[in-house]
Amino acid sequence: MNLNAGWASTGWTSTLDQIFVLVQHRVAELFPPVLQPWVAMILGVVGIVAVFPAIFALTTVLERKGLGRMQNRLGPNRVGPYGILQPMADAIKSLTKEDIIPRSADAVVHFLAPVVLVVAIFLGYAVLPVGRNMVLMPIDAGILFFFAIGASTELSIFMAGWSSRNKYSLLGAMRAVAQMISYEVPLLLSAVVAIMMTGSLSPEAIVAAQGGFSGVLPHWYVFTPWGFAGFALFVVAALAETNRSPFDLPEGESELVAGYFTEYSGFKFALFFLGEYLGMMSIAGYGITLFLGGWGAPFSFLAFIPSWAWFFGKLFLAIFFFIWLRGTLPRLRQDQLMNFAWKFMLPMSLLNLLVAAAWRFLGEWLGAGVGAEAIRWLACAAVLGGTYVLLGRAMLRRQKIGPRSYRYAE
Amino acid sequence: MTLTAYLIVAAMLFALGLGIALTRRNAILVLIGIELMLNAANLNLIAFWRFGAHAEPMTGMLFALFSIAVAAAEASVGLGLVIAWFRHARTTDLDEMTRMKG
Amino acid sequence: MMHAAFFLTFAVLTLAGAVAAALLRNLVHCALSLTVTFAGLALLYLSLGAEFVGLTQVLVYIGAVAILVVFAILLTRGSGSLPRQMLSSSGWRVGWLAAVAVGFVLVAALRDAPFAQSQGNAPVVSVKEIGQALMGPFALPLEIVGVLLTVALIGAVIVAMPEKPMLENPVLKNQMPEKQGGAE
Amino acid sequence: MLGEGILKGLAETAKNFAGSFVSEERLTTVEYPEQRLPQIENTRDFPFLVYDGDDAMAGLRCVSCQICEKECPPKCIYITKSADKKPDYVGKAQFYPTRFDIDVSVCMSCQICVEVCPFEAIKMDTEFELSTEDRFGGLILDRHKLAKSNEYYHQIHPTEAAEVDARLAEEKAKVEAKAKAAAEAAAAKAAADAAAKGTADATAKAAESAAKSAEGQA
Amino acid sequence: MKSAAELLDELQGAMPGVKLALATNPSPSAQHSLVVAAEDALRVAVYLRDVAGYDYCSNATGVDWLDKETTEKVKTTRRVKKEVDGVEQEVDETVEETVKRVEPGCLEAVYHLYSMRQGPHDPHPPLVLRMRTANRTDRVELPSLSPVWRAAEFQEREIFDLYGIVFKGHRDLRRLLMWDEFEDHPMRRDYVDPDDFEYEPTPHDEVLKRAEEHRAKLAAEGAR
Amino acid sequence: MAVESNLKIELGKQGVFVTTLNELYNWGRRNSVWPMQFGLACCAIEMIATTMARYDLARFGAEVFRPSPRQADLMIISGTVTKKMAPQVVRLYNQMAEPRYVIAMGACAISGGPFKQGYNVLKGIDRYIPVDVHIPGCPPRPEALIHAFMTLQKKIAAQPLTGEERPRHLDASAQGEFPVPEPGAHDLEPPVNRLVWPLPAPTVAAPAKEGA
Amino acid sequence: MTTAEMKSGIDSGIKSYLPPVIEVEAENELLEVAMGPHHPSTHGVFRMDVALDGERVVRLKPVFGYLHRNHEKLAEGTTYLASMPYTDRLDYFCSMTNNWAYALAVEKLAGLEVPERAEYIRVITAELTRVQNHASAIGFLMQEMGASGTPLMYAFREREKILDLFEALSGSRMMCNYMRFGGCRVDLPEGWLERTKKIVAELPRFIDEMEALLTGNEILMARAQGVGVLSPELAVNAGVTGVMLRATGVNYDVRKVDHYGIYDRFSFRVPLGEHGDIYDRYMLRVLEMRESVKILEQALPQIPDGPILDPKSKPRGFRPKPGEAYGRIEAPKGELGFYLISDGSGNPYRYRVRPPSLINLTILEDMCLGQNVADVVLIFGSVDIVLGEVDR
Repeated sequence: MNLNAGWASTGWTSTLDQIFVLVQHRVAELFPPVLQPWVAMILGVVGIVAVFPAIFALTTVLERKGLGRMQNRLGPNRVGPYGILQPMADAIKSLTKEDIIPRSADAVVHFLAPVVLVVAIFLGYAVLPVGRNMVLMPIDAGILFFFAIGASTELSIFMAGWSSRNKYSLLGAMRAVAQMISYEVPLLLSAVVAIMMTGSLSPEAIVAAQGGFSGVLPHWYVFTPWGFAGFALFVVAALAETNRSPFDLPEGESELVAGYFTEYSGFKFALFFLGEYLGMMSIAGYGITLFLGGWGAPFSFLAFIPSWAWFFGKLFLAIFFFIWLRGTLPRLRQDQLMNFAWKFMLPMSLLNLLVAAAWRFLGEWLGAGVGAEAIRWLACAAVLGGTYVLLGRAMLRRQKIGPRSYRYAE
Repeated sequence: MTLTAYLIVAAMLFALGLGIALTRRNAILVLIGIELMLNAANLNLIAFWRFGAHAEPMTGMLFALFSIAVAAAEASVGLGLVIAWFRHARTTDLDEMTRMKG
Repeated sequence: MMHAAFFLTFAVLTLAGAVAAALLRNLVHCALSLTVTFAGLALLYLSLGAEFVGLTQVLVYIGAVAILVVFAILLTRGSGSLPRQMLSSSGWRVGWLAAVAVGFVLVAALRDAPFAQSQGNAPVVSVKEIGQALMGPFALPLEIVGVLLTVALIGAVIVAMPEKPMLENPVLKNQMPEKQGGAE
Repeated sequence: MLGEGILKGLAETAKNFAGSFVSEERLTTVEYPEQRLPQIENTRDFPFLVYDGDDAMAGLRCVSCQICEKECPPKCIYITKSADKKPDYVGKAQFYPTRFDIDVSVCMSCQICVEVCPFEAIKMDTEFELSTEDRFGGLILDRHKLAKSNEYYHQIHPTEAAEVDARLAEEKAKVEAKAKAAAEAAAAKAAADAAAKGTADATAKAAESAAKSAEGQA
Repeated sequence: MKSAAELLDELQGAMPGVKLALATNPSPSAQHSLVVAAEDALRVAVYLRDVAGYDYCSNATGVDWLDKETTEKVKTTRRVKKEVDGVEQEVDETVEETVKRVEPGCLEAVYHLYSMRQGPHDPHPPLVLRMRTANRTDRVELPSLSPVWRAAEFQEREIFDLYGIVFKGHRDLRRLLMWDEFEDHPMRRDYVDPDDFEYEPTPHDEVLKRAEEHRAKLAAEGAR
Repeated sequence: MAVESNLKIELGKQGVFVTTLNELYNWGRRNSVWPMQFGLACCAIEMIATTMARYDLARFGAEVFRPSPRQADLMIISGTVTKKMAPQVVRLYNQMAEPRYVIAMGACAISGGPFKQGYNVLKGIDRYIPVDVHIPGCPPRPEALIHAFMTLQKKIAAQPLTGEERPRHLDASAQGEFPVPEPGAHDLEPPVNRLVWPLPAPTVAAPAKEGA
Repeated sequence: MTTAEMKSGIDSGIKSYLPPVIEVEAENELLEVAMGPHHPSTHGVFRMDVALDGERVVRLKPVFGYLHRNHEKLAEGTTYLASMPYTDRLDYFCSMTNNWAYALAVEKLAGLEVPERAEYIRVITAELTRVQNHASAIGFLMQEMGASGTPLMYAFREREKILDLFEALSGSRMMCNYMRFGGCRVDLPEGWLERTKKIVAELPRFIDEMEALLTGNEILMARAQGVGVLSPELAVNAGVTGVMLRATGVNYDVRKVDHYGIYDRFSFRVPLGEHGDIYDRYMLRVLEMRESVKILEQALPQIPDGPILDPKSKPRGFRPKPGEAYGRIEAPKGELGFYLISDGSGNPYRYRVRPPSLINLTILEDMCLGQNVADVVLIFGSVDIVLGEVDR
């Protein structure tokens, strides 16, 4: 747990910023030196296991209230003050509800599926920097770790669908897995630009690379053309990876009842619910790390606010964005979703890789200076924007869709 | 732990993989056996890299990476073949496949 | 001690998964126990300090190969328990005998083999170093692997390409580009 | 351009989201048990029986003619006619229901019983909070539960009730005029006639109750 | 559009020997109908659709006409041999007698046709086409007009389900509304409802009668 | 206003200062009643209207309409149950996980309502499955559904977890699966499940409650 | 086509319109799915037995009757008036138009006149009904598309306003039971016209909002355009009416054709589609709402004073002379007809509803075959049916 070298600020702001780290150190120091790293680790795990489910609980109620507001209504507000205890009631209900295992189901796999899902998703938080020096497992290949873990959640979804022995479940699971595999490619490729620019797979290094400010504006990757494109692609792919609207086919599919967890009830269903939201939050966390400066402040003069506050603030904004999309958009069809992944997302993210490389070399060739910067910026933006427009138009034309006009009879 | 321990694990894994590949009738299971054998080899590579004298510091590790890549390619082509065969013959049974030969 | 405990746990996990894959009758169960083996191996790699390889193992084997196997099983309608004689080939006794023999010989040989062995800490290899090695001395193998993967991808697509335009399988079919026309 | 429509839609929901904090147009929720929608005058739910005066059973306007029972489309009314008669508001001797049940688990709130009732005796209530755990006891309304005062009627349907009262008063006036004429004629004929006297008494009683209901309305 | 009577003439001209009749409707709506014999129905329908322009079949339904028993007093005049004034003569004699007649009932399929191609601003009454089965019990077959108008497909299935008319030539004649195991045709006027009058708190008329019967039946069962 | 303050006191008491496990359990399950996405007829539209902006059933935490019966707690029988549909309804009810509740919404669901004399209409769903709350009306207003929902919540709150009065799902001897009626040649077989339908003797007319 | 040509046509067989037959290679590998009767996607209780080849629908059989409430049988056993509240429960979104269609048929049967004021009230309530029905239909269609309720919520927000008007007028939100043979039951309450005018003036804003949310949305376009295509010939032959028919480009609106009520006093246009797909149906509903608003804007200021009921009409003892009549109107879902046979008694001898919802489903199979299974749900939703009317 070494302090970041670039961190020069002192006084109460830094204490507040590092408060959790300090607490962790103080507590660990109470133990014999052999156990200290373990105690620190366990404290970190406890922190993650306590904080993120709490945010999950908060998210469920915020989602319901937010959706409600978009739909001219209030949302849950009667259970506890402002409905804040709603998730507690839901949790008690879910925990005590009868757990049905269908007669024909494969009981062991049926039980393991939600457990595997939740464990895998929790593991994903191990390398997520939620604040300055606040990362549980500072490993070098952190981003790879996240993607590796993310890939294994597919297996649990398959297990859930297959073990239920219900054709809706199986079909839903197959769809979910196909969707997740397809969108993993653009997800990875869009993340690669940030890795490329930083030259590291470590989330901390990526955050650090976005740490500086030009004037008051930060050096976040999202403010570059390739970064913006990468971010947009990452968001879309993340929506699909986490089965959120408008890609929520596997579960909300109106012809497949409830997809792969149709046969789940009670506690196991709650675990799926938890896993889904935790997955959404973790992928949002990585999006923030990769493109939105992680725990960095958006303006230089706001840097006194603790880093973890910025991280969680951004996380809540991201969650709100997910909710906002859910409140607005209808759902795509499976084949359209696949088409979109392979014919739009993939070429765009490949192009974005090239543009990112070009950006790098253009920077070297053109040298510094406002003019050179502007040329580089405009050139990259033009290539990306132009391709976006052309590719989009081609997609619409191929599917023969577009606005229509209508005639009238008197 | 010693190198030998890892190598013994790898050897046992290899033997198991071989056993699966030799005894199972289902083509997919045979592929699984082959994958296990490849993995055993990988474990060897890594173990030797870890405990070996480091003349070439990364060779073993990189070799394992290449091996993983090749194994992935093998798996995809192999399973593709199995599916294609299944579509043709409606079976994944190797015994029956050989019976249909000719 | 700690290390030994970890090693034993991971080794048992790996081998148990492999044994289950060898003995279980339900193909999907076999595939799932195979993933246990893969996960155990990844943990072994991590315990050996090969972080990058371990993670790649998870990404490739659990994230891709295991899913592929599972899909292949479902596509060939192989899920569900099958009777033993449907699973084992005619000469399964001989097969196991051969496998056990090979295993025995290998283990016996390894037990006494005098390997030169450094007992130091694991060499620390950063991802950057791996990347530089791949781009430097190992550039050619990397290219070859790249070509191999491309060829394999194309080959797999061609092999799996249906004779008719529509695959029976919903998942693969959806990746087919053409949209169906409306009913006339 | 791809995504334009989606952005437009996002703007629309954002407008509603933000609007829900400032404008009532965009937050239409009425928090039911505490807040209630303004009562709409014509609202109908289940029928009730109107009575005049204080005694619910004595003041029932229903004369047990059983027209509503016959006309009720789902046949959810059950009436037993009394053996004896009692005078109604104009003083005419009428039957009354010894039993008047409405099965609200069948009633479809169609208001046809009200339309066909020639005696303004059955009207539509606005009470809807009738949910109950008791299937067999809770859903059959007998005449005690059904009987509600004319004042209550004025409360829930003021305009309609006023019209009904006016109509009844007019009818009564007509009857009274007739009775008066008859009484005068009778008085001219004979000094004391017990039957005529009885009628006059009954008329007086009815007039009293009408006056009371008029007060209630005021 | 032509009126039903004009169409009758036209059809008889175009298809000599076609069995058609006009059924007048005395109500103010004056929607008269053509009654067509079952064997001629299909070609009449095709003519109506393709030549007369009735390309749109709005409504198809069944009607059940029960056997009607009529009693009327008939005055018959017969020639009887009578002894009049001692001489046997043939005399006309008028006798009044009561005749009981059973008019056989039938099941009827009624189609209401309009024309869409006639132009949108031309109001015309529907052309009503009727077909009748021979009786209500065993000869209940009619030709299906659903090959001519797809619109009749579900409606004929419904008629089959509820009235029991069997439509020959229908591509998928199954029950539409009731379950497949059901055996009755509930829209027939002599259909008897299943007995489920356990709880009737406000019964009258027929329901009261049946509820009492049900109670008596249950009491008898209980006594046994 | 009294209602509001009472409710708040009650919520505060049970939500924040929980005293017993019993209360906590009942508090949890009554405040998280997820209905099944299941509509039958006219009343279904009013049920939908209840979840819409003006009435907003979501305020009670009950807008989570689950498409799968496994995850739902409450089945709102909203509309006419026909004899063709009744087996499906019973089957769906059987698929639900305990604790499960049933609201019979509207006249048709309670007794067949205006259609009760029809040959294909079931005279009340309580002939096959137990119903917790009945709402008369045709269709009941959305507020009436909310009222029924609160009646159900009150019922849950009052349930002790032990003893004779304990809810069905805590009673091992209680019936878990209910027999599904079979479509017969003239009617459903059996026409009524006597174990659920507690009418002791067939009544032609309910006893008059004179002077009640 | 001349008569002679036609005759040869008769001899050589009948030109029928049948659903396409889809060839399947491996019959035994089809996946048989029963969608419904309880299914999140069906509007109520309806079942489709679908056979899938992969995701492609190769066979589809609709199964009805899960809401068969014996409306016709009950009506034949009761008086004419007592059936009026039952018509409310046919298409429970549009009780006003149902009332009107039944009243129209009885008026034809008994020869009743409708006073002018009542005609105006009928037009106003019918057009309000059309607006709220179309808005809800769009909302439900989007629900099928997975739009988490927002369009439906907006639609119901407006619908509540219109239902308030209906409640103020007739006493009930949904089951109005408002029209009578030869007029309407009660006159407009005080202030009703002003409130209606205000609400009608706000309707265009709501339609704009709905359009901003949906019309240009690429996901909607991708899912709706070119899906569920219906040809005009098949539509006419299969008796499809309403928006479904006009989306194929056939100009047939009973309001224009039959000139019933007083519709020829108002200037309004009939929007027509070209492709006959889901998107056209969606857009036509939007455009028809705008036309309905136009009619309302004309009708509201013109409404005259006067009686609202034909004096010949009476609530009890209504016995039309023997005869029969078929009356139809343009209900929001299509052509709603009532066929009545009177035998001179107080009960109709035959009472038949011509339900647009049922007949519009005739071509469900044709539209769905060969399509993706996910589209079946959308196609079904775009037909806009109400099961109460389908099964009656």
